[in-house]
Amino acid sequence: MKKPNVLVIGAGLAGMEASLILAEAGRKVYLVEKESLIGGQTIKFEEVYPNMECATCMVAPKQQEILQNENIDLLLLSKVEQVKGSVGEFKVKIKKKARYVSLAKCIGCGACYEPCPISLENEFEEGLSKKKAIAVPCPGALPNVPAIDPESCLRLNGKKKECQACKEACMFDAVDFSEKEEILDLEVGAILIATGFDMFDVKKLPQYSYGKANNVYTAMEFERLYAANGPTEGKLVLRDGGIPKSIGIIHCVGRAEQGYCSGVCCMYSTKFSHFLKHKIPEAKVCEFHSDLCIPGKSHQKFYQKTLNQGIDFIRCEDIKVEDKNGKLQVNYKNHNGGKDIFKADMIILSPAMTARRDTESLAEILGISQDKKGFFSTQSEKLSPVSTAVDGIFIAGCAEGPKDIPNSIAQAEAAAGKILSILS
Amino acid sequence: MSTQTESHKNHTKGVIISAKEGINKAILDIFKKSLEKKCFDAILIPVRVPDTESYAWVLLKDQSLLDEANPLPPVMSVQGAKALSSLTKHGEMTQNIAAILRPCEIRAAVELFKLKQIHLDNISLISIDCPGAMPLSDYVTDPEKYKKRFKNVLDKWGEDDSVRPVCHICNRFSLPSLLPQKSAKTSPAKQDEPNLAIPDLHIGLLGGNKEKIFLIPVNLKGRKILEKLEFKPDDSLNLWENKVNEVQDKKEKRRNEFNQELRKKIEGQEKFTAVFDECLNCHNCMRVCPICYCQQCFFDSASLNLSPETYLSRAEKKGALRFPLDTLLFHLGRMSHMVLSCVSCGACEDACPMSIPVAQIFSLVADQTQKAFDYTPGINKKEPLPLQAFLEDEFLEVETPSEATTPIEVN
Amino acid sequence: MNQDFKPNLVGFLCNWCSYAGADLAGSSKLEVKPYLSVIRVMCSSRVNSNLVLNAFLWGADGVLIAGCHPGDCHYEKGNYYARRRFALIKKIMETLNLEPERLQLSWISASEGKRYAEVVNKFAEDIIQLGPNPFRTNPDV
Amino acid sequence: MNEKIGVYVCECGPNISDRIEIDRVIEKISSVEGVKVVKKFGLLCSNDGKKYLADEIKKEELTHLVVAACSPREHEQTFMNVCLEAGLNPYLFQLINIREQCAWMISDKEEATRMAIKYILAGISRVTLHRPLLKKELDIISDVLVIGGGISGIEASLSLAGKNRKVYLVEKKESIGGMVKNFSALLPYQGSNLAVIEEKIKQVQNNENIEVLTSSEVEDVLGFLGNFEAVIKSNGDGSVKKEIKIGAVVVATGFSLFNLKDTPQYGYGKIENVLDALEFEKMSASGKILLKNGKPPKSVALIHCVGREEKGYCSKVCCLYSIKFALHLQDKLPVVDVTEFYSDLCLPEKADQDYFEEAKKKGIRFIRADEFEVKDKAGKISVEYKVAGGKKDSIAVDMAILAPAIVPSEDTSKLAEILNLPLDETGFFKEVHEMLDPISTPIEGVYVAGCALGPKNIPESIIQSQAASGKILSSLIPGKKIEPEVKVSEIKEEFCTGCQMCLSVCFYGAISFDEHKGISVVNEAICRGCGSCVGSCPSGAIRSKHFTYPQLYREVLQALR
Repeated sequence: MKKPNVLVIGAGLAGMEASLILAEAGRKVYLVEKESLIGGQTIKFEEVYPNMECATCMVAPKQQEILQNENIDLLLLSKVEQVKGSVGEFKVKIKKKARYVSLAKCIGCGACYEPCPISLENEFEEGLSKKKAIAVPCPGALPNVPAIDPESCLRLNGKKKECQACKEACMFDAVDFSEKEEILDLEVGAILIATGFDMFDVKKLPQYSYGKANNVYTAMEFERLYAANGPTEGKLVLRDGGIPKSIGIIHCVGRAEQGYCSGVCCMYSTKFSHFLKHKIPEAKVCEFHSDLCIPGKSHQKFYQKTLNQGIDFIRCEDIKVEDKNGKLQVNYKNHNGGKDIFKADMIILSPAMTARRDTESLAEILGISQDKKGFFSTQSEKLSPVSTAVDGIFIAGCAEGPKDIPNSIAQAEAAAGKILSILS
Repeated sequence: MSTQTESHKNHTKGVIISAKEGINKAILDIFKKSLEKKCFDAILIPVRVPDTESYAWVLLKDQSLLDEANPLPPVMSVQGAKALSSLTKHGEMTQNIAAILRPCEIRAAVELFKLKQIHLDNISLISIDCPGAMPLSDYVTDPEKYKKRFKNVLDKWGEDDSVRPVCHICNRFSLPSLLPQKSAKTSPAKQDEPNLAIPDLHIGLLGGNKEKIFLIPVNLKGRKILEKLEFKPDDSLNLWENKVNEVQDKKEKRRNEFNQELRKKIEGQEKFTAVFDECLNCHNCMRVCPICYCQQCFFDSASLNLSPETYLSRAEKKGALRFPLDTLLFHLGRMSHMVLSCVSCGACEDACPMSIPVAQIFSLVADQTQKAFDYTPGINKKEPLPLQAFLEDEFLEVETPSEATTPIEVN
Repeated sequence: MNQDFKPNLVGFLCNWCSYAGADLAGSSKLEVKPYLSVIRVMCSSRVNSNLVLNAFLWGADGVLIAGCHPGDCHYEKGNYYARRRFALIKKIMETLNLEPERLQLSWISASEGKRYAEVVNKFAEDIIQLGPNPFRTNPDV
Repeated sequence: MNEKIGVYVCECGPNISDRIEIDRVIEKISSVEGVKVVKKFGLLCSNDGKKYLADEIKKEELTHLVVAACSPREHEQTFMNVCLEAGLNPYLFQLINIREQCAWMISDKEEATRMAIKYILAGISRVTLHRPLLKKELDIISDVLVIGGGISGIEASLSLAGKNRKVYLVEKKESIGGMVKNFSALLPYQGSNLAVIEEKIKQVQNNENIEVLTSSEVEDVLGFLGNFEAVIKSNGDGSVKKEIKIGAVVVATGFSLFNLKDTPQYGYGKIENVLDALEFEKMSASGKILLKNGKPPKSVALIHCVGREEKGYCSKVCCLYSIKFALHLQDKLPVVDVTEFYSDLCLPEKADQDYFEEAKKKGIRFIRADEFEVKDKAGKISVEYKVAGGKKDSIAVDMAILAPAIVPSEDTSKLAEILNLPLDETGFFKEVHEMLDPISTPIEGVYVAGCALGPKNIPESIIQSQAASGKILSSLIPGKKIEPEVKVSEIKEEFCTGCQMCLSVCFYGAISFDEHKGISVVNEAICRGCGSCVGSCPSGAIRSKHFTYPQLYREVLQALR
């Protein structure tokens, strides 16, 4: 009997883990990723708590496996357009955008970047650096093959039809402007949603002065700021070029608005302090939190360790960040109701994890429901936490709600397990 | 030193035995009695080889043969731990054996135990205050002379420098240095429990100025043995204790000075090479070393099996190449393999036909490396060997810092 | 100091972190001094005194051991053992004053291409300052 | 020497050819003994390139292949596959990294070329020492042993059992169901009613592929992924012993509660109507929430985080089940005043906070406090506490319910010894990798799920069980063989002295000691080939295939040319 194939949506940590397990079991896996690279959010992190391991080192071997495994058909720059049928016989339409660079021919030498006349904001780097219209998002990105951004490429957006600087620079004839977007029709037995999360848009909360004050950063921006393969190669320099001596880290940004605790912010904020104190010993680091949510057997230990490094943890509310002509100031109400201030030259905001913006459209396509927080909803009340109301469609990772890495991995493995058992 | 006396105050009472007819006699009488009383079924002890001046380890069952035995011979012909290992490597003793060993031999035995080269079950280890041994090479030239001289060694405890240099600077010649100590990085295995103590009994000679000897029960087993021998271990042993401390302090001091001098003599590539210039690559040092337990030494260049061509190219680069090869590789390699367990027993130096101060050098390196690993070989059976264990935050200094690890200066 | 002295450096790099870091240095086109010969091992714990001493006595002007940062080992604990083994060799060399500076241990992660370049270049400079390994020309070894 | 070594230099377009004088390299190499051909090619990893290589291997009848191109991390596998196609053992091949290591790192062409030559010479002298390695295939047993009959064990058994996979479910107690059986209810969004669990228990009992062994304990487990042997002791009836063969093991031994005797200040065991969470679950499950005197409580205090400080971690679930208790009390009792005392509210999941808000709306009082003293004041319970800011305060209640920390179940350490698994400093089982591999252990094929790994809620436990099933279902497919790593360690018996250094440094338990021969033995099915044992062996009795001393020495010697 022919084993049905599986569609995995999202090539982040959860999607990769599930794909590898399914592939090992001999299943054909279509791994759909909307970006031009794999690895999801995790590869943006320099270190992960609580053991401060290098995320790249952790994930790179898995990425390599994904790229080399014959059972895994990796579809980059792709989106699920339509899903019909039912468990065992889903019919799926995938729209695969053109990359304009051949994965087969390109060897990732990067000769094409430099001659490209266009540079644009690098979203992967949270806009902290620019990239060319043809580029990989960061050094070490996998697959190590650039993609052309059709909106900004002069040739593709028609502003300068004759431009082919990159094509000329490429010795492998890997650049192909004629490449067209494709529609793929797949037949799969089961579908796994592993589309991950977005971060709460802190611009919605003017009280934190994000975007107005220069040195207010989001957590993701800071992750890239201290990544060795990031825009500053791990150097801690502020937008204004200075080195921070007094840093405030603000928890629960957007918690009230979202109506839930994201479960990971306390820990990654603590990770930031730990790193800052190590990097700039004389720096003053202060964490502003409401309830400390540090579940799990090893997390409090890490918190204690960081606390002992001389970090201030302040329980407070009504936090406001002001830009007093260049100098930042945190105003807050302390636990016995008194007003207090903290002067800082850098502020890091730890925003809530939210459902991806495209959750609704995907939910519609898949015919499954969202919970009231906007995430995909599972059959948790039936004690089947990775299954959806639709037979054969499963969810793993932060698509189902905020989660840390091990829980995402476990969910991915669980979903793979369910798929293997229903399709065997 | 102070901590040592501390830890061993709990059990410093013992038996004072008169030695009017000489120390040997006194000790041997105890062993005879212990065989009669069936404390032990046999005794492992050095015995003079008939009609020669050399000594061999003998497993004695017949007490009459004890008369030829010598618990403290003037030379160390074979390291006791090696004898014990050949006796028990392949299985535990089925009968009760007593082995009388010098402190360095006991410690070597414990290291071999950790290296699974020795079984200590049913074996009572009995340590003895050790004044040191005569250099084998000297002794064989004129045994009589050196036996006499050895008497002087016993009189002027620690002062007569005719003993082997490593003995002359030995700071682990008595019981206190055999007892587990509280350690800086106290790992559970390093707790100071008297019953972790290795020797069951200790024979104290210091402070008895040859008229009496001291029998000291070190742990429960030791006490039981004394009971069987109908000894009451309640004499106070201040005499012995004070003398031990006195000699100890002297020797510590001497050891430091000596090692500083030695270091000057051998340090640096040039001097170090020169020291081993005379090495014949006979590898005797390795063969007699109690800690070198390998069937074949990795540094018998055989294991490198390089092609002649590579030697030619080396000769080409250097202009010349000395054979037999890899002398330094052998010594440094052997050092890197055993020095953390080295007990400075001096067997290697005794065995060197070219009298290279190999024991002195190894002992010096042993001091430094063992300090770095906070490890004293041969004291605690439960403590893992340094290369079997690790701590997550240690030796941070050995990693060469670089930008990523060094904090940035804020002006 | 001899200006045109080109040191022979041997580098044992673990496959998972440090070798990847080296690759990243390359693909980022960072300038690295051309003296280090990289030898790939699966884990820094494969390296021991047998390898290091041979390299050193055969005339290597410097030996670099690089592995995953403590806690990151692909094999969980390997680099902790590697560190102890290295510490022992280093201590021996220090005690005998056999130019311990010629031995170096560095933790380099897969994302630290820049750091790889730094480490290797710094090491090369230090060794050039130090001059050739005397054992190079010592017929006794 | 009758090798026929083929050396192929990849130009990698301009990437190598622009920065290295390939022709000089070729000239230098061709004279080397054993080298039959030296050629360059535009792009060897391209399809043309691969075909070209394969043809060359056949045409030139090469015995060894050296490719000088990019990093092994890029294309080692690619070229190994080429070797396979061309009928050359892929381990008789060496990839030399002259792109990342030379061309891209060294701007001076002269120097880059010099280093490239070094590397290639090293590769050639190394490759001649390579031995052909063959992939082994091992038959597997697909049956599974599940230890622990709680919700995790039940879930694992159900998702694993199938027509060609039998599951042995071993439970210490006389019936399965575990802790959950005592619960009055579950959180609404975590499996609203207990019927779901009773249903699962029934399914287990009715599944002919699941053999439930109650009043039983695991006595011994030996082996490796696909081939374990276990001894089960059924001490219910005069300790009968049963030997089973299984391919994998799932440990789901659950948790127990922090011993409240260690925190006397809470008055547990001394003061009437001071209960622990489990006692209250039972009480409310029985439907009779009554004080010792038979009357319903009018005021109840719920105290969180009991033992948290002692254990040093947050147990995650206490806040939520305490809220559950509060709502339950309100629901079941006509008039009751409920106060929750907490240190930090831990509501980490998306629906948790709503649940908390609901409780607040319904008038449950929440007080952040610490330094509790629970005292008996004239038949009433007085809870004294300190609020933030240091102010002392107290209330009098009829009943106090303590939420003790979740701790490892009693026989965790015993089982750890039997299975040779590590525990972490909290006493729970230790994951092989806390982040990336949260349910695996150093012993491949042995997995841990649920609270045996640490505090967890029910959905999480179920997820972990399904995760373990996922790993097993994908690695142990009935009839399929497994292929262990080939670049493993092997021990030369004649050199091994039995010091067992290697045992102590092997993280995966791949090395065992053969008492009879007095030597160490490597189990190639377990070994991952890190070589730590090789590094630890003073006698050089262990060699790591493909990374042997002679092979590495060759590389060193070339480096020193």
